Amino acid sequence: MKTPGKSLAGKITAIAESRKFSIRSGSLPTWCPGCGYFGIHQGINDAIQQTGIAHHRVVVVSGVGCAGRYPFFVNAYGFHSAHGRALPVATGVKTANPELTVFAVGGDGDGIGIGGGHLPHVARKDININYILFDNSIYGLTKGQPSPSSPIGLKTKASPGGNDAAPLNATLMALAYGASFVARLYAGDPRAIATAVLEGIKHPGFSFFHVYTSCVTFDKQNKTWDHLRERTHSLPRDYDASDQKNAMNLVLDDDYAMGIIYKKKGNRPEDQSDHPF
Amino acid sequence: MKTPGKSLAGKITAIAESRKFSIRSGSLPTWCPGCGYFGIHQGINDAIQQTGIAHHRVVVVSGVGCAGRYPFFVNAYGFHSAHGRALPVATGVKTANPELTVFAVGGDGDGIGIGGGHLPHVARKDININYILFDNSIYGLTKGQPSPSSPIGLKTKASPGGNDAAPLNATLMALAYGASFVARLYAGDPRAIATAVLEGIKHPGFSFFHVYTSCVTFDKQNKTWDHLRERTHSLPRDYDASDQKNAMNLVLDDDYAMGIIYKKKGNRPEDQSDHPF
Amino acid sequence: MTKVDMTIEICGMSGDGTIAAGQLLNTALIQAGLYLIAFDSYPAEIRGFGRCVTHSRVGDEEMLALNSKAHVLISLDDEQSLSRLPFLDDEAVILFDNRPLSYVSSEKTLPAHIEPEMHPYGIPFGDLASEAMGSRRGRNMVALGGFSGIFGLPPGYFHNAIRKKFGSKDDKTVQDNIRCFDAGIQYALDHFKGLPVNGLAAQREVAPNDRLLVSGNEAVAKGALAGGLKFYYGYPITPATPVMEFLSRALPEVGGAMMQMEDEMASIGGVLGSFFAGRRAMTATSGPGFALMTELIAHATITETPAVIVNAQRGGPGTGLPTKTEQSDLGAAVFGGPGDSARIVLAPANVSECYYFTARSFQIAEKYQSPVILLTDFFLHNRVESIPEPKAKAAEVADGNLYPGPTDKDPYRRYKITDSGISPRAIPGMEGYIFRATGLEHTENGIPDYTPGLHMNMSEKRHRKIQGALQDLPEPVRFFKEEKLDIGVVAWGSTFGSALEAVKKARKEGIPADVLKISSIYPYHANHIKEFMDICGEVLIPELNLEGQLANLIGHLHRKCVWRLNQVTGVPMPASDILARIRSILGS
Amino acid sequence: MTKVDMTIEICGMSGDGTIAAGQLLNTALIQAGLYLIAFDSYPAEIRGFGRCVTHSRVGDEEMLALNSKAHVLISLDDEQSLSRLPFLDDEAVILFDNRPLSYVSSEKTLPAHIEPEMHPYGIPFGDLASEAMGSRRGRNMVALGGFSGIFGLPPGYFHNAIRKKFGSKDDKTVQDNIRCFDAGIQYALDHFKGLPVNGLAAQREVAPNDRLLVSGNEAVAKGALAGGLKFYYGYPITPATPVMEFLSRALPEVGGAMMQMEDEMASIGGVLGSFFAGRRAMTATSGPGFALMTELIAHATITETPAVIVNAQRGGPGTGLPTKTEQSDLGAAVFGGPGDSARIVLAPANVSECYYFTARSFQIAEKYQSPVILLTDFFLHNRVESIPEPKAKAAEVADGNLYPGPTDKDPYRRYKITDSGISPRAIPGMEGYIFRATGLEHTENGIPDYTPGLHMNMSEKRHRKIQGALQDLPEPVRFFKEEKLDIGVVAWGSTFGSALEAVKKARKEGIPADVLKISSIYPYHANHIKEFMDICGEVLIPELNLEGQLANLIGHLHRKCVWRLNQVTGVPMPASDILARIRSILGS
Ligand SMILES: Cc1ncc(C[n+]2csc(CCOP(=O)(O)OP(=O)(O)O)c2C)c(N)n1
Ligand SMILES: Cc1ncc(C[n+]2csc(CCOP(=O)(O)OP(=O)(O)O)c2C)c(N)n1
Ligand code: SF4
Ligand code: SF4
Ligand SMILES: [Mg+2]
Ligand SMILES: [Mg+2]
Repeated sequence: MKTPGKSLAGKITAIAESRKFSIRSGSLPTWCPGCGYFGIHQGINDAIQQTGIAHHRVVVVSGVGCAGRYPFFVNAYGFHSAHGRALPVATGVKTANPELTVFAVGGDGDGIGIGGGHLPHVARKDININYILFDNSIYGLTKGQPSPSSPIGLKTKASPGGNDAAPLNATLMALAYGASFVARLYAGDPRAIATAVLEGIKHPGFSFFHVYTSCVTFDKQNKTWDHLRERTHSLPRDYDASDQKNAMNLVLDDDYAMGIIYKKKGNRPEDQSDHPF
Repeated sequence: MKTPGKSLAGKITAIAESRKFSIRSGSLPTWCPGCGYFGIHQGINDAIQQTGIAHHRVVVVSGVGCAGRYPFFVNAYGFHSAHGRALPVATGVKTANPELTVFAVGGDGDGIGIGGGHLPHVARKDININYILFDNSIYGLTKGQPSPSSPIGLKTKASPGGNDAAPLNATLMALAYGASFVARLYAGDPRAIATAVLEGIKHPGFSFFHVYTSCVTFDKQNKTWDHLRERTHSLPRDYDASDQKNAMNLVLDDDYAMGIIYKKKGNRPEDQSDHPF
Repeated sequence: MTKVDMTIEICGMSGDGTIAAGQLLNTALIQAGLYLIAFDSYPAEIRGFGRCVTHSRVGDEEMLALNSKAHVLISLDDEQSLSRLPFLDDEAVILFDNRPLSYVSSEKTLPAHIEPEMHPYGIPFGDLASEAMGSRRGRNMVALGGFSGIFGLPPGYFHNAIRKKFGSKDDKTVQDNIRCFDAGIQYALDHFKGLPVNGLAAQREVAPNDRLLVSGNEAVAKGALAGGLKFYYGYPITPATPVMEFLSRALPEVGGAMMQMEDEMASIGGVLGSFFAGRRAMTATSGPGFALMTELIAHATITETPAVIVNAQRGGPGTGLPTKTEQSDLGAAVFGGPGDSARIVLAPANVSECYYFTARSFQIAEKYQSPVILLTDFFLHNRVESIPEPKAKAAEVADGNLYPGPTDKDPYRRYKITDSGISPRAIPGMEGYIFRATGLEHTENGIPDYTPGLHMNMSEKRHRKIQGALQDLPEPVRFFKEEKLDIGVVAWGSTFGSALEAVKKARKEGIPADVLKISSIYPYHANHIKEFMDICGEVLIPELNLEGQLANLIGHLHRKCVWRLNQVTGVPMPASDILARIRSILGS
Repeated sequence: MTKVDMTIEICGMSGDGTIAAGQLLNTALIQAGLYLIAFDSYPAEIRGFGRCVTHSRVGDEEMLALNSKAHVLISLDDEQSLSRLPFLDDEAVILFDNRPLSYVSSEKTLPAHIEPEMHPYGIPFGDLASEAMGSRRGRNMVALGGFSGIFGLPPGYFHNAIRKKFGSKDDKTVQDNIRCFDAGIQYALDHFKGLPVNGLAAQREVAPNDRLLVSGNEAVAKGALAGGLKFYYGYPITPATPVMEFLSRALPEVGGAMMQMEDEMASIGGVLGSFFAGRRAMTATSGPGFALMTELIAHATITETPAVIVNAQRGGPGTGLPTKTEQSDLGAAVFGGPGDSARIVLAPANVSECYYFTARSFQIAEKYQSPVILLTDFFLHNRVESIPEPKAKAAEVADGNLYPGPTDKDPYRRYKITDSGISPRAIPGMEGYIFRATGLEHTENGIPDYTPGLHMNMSEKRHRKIQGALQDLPEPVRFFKEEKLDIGVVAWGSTFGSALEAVKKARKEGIPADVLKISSIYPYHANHIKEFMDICGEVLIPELNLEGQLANLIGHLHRKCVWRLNQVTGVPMPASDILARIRSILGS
């Protein structure tokens, strides 16, 4: 069976070879074939391409994990920080030079496990960075332990009797922290990722992207391509993304509605002006 | 003017002197006269008294801050840990010996600032500890800097132009983390604190108590006794505390409704049995 | 009978079954009564495309270190194996597939590069496997068969090994593998002359074998269990993760639990909470995680809370080289904590010590009410040794507490200043001994107090206590008897084996040399070490770190400058490099 | 004219205006052309019930340390002041309230305890204040007036000081305070004979005074601003908080910002991000916060990202003694990081150095692409000294970067291995130099790579770079000229002043002694230090930590054991203790 990840990987290699995307760095991704990260990669790259920002004005800060390797694969300045520390470093980069377009990226372990103490504060300070959480609900790089978003019952080498802690919902958390822009996305839909990221880059405050993705190597039970493909769907047509309460209720009711879940109206108008992305 | 804190302090001293409360330790609280912590102190002590648990089976783990000093003032085993680390230490105590009744206490800086990375995980693992957050929206012990729950505009020596980050809402956060018992309380109402803590002690999972309190020394603007007294009020009569969504909506609408906001029904029935508190 | 000391490498691409073949080989070899040390290397990337090499050194006495030259290379992938050629003995035996798939270009095959003095044995691994089990996947087994035939190892050893490994799967797997193996052995016997080749001397009387194959990971985990571990709090990190994974299965069986935490601060927090509540607990990590524990470890020194922390060192600094070995966290372990925060630091030097030191550390942590840090490393954790089944004695792991007695009750002083520095420790649940542990300086009763004299007295008490622990910590060990040495090598951790091997060789060359193995890094046996150094003309301290962290710590004990040999290559230190350094220091 | 060296203490309960009176006294004294060092102590608890003592030492040459005996005690609260009696000079002058409120029992008044050789001056502080301003609150001013009258200091100095301090409040406050002060002076002149008392010799010609009163906190903050600081990321912690608070006001004025973070990991993360993006940034903390920065500081050594980190040491370990001084984080600063993570560590020894070292550290951090740790301490931060207005020169704080040139572009190698170890640093926004900083070992291009030789080369490059920084770091300084010394005292940080003072006294006693001040803790000037030690019969290293952390680091440079003097009392080391130790070592 061809997983979306496999076909994406193929597509990306083709694109790279055609050299259309100067946004790709010289290093080929070291991710496993079929990994959902290829789709996220393409989505982000597309968005950056579309903004037309010069690549040397883009900085990608990452934590540690398979997701943390992303900066090596994109043609931008990168800071591969320590496990869980992408957000504070990105905060430093952005405050020091607001002219730069700053991304933070990392896995679920990185972002809501070890680094989970930082997200509330970037959100409440509304720092203008774009944080993309690659959520495969597993610790990929360390070979498959449960992560804070793993479901109850997940069996791994570190949870032989099944994971016994309830999963955290990063989208709900970001909303509870008061993040001013929250999107939930699916790695199998790079186009939607690109659209949302483009919107987020333009958003003059903190933008949070919770991307559901698949670790094909260590997760055969939960966030498999099959499950994700089956379950994810778009937000309701008439969905109003400007209301925080509405957004939280949606998220409590539906784990798989994808799209821009919340966008605060008119926040920080002083930033709306001619500020670079 | 006699603040509730001042009169509470007086009451407590009187009680201590009458030696009715063996739950008080030999050390008199080092808190400032009028500090809201006296009320919380009385509330917790009352609750422990009422359970009738032997004091040597109670462990109070704290972080660092004025609130962190609480273990010295209560007649129970105590662990005054490092700033922000009360919850992991309490987790170790409780898993190692489930026979013990375990409290974790700390301030807002301690609990949702530096230690904010731990709360989600104690909540999702539903560790049977009682965590009391003394939220005065200020860093008391370090003499008055803004905390993560300080309002925008708060002027302090560290925010001379006014605090510019939005406050976090610890009650909302605990709910978003899936905590199975969440109460919001007011330091000026020790009786309500005692009632809720008693309930929480009996609750066979994680119990979170968000206590609004006043730092009379460093906060003259925000959580003053006057403000708190004016604004706090009970939950609506017909309030249903068993519904998470309902609870979040209430919290989004009303910052000052006090009481048991959420109590998950029937969680971990195996613990309901003859487990000690 | 010639002495056996043979190093066998199997090299292939991921997917070739290289690691599995190595495991079977090791299991078979110890059945032949041989001692063994083995260490695999494989790609660092998850997707795992890359070279896998197993390295097994066997002999008829305890094997101390890996060998920098292999005597036998079994190639499962010629392109990958080419890179191993520089690391082969001049007369190495090479097993390779002489009918590889057609797409391998001829200049990339191994035979095109083999030196004339070497002994190539071509066997059609793939074709024989296809015949035997209908798939080329059994190539690794055919290769093992070839090896067995060439060196005259009884096939039964391998058959047993295969059954042991695959026994849990269906019988067909076992039979397929045995058939492939047998095809390999048959081919060798049919096609090659002068078998068995010398070197393994495997025909000799097999000694009753009471030894097991144990990895450092297993030894740490089992040692902890033997030491009464009940709770493990951890966070995944290479190379410590397998300890946590092992214990997640084993602890529930003893009524304990493994709890995965949100980060390493939480891990050490859980350990402190558990010990505070009177239950033995542990965590294992490596450099980055250890760094995050800095605050709470220092905090534990002032609250006098026991803790056991394994720091499985890997290449540093920062995220460093997660899959490479190094000994560069000694400074952080000993001096890392702010304040006068002395703690106990031990360094096992081999798999047995991984077991025994871990087991013992719980008692020591309790008795001295101190964090105990076990400085292991990637090489120790991932290597396999043939060792007698380790079993800690009850006395070695007995309750290490000095509990308060009834006379202590009124008033009970948790932090009583004693001559030994050890105060009577109570735990929650004990009636009449309520106290508070605090990271603030405190009175004997545990109440915060900053009086000048008090802090001085308490600091000295804690210092006395840690220094006093020396009496219970493993002493330095030397190996020979001379009263004067031209050179003494002082070594610690996984580099010790190489040092001892180098010294043995130097002695054969007539150089009066000895090794001093340091197991207690802090506190350390200054007198012992000095006595040893005093009889040495020169002192050499080889370490897998750049600046010489042990040398910095104890070098001052020598009357002149100590020599250092520092490598940070990510690989274990070759005994040959130490030998070369010994020779050059002595100008011979 | 006699030399001036007088120590004045004011002692009271919180609420008595003790600290304010001390500040006015200091401001007045430096107008008299005197040099000054001052340090207050007050209760650790927030609610602040307790004893406040100000300590001001003045003289006509640079004052190096506090004095363990005071010559003048101004008592605002007799009960509190009783505890100061043991610390008074035998012939001390004591000012006290001779008409205290009736509820003070007579055996608790000061006069009941004054030794016969002392000189008591009773003044009705409270009553005079009531008369002058209608409230006893002005008692502290009356006391200052008394002091001024007794020692013949011109009242104008105090009037100026009062105006300076209260000028921003309404004029009434100023007038009230001046009236109280004047009442005190008048009372003294009316009631006491033989004024002015000798000791302050304040009648002498006043030198044009270019000196300011500056605290260590201010000096660090202003030094940072002079060094081009733009962003401060911090988390409150004693004693570093005032730096953050000062900068929260000052940075917006230079287009920068102070950002309070959620913890110290975030603080150092912000600093690294900012420097990575090309802007100067800093954080300040003490032991517990520094411990939390361990991982990212080590990470910065391998990504070669500049950073400036102030570790304002306080009593440790753990939460320790937050309001007491200590020098026990040297080990953590130098060795704290896992892996070979050498970084630059500097220790200012007085308020001026707090300014200049901080200012300079930004350039050094950039040039050597390394974290620079400034080891200050509670005493340094909170003391006040009279110093010439500090002004860093442009050259001292100029851009320290080696930027890549156009020829570096293709391919640009961020981590190029050079002789100096310094590679050309690009920053985001520069076109054509895209690279990634990573905590993994990496190639010259910044791509992760674990090849053995590469890690060795990169480790050596980083090592060379840090060692090479010595050329730009402050050298050890000695003070006298002898070519042979009976004893050399090697000192660092805030203990240096006491050491120099002790040595000066020893020399007066005829002991050939000198001090070596060590400012660069790591890397350190081994040759300089050794040269100095070589001419010393004995070497003494006094430190405010238990084990002798500097002695552990550099003690091996001496041909024999160095002597240590270790105190962890939370208070600055008295020069008299060092002097006593010098005498005892030399057996005199
Ligand atoms: C302080 C620290 N602890 C642990 C590790 C080991 N580690 C590396 S990545 C990782 C987790 C990876 O999971 P996730 O963040 O979900 O990323 P993924 O690999 O799934 O993309 C861990 C535990 C580390 N590098 N540093
Ligand atoms: C790692 C670390 N950082 C900083 C501090 C200093 N510190 C002590 S208490 C405190 C904050 C106190 O505020 P909060 O937690 O709200 O408690 P409160 O004093 O208001 O009760 C801080 C920053 C510390 N002790 N340890
Ligand atoms: S291990 Fe999982 S997350 Fe990591 S690269 Fe492979 S598939 Fe992706
Ligand atoms: S400083 Fe504030 S929080 Fe602390 S004891 Fe005083 S009033 Fe209470
Ligand atoms: Mg993940
Ligand atoms: Mg607070």
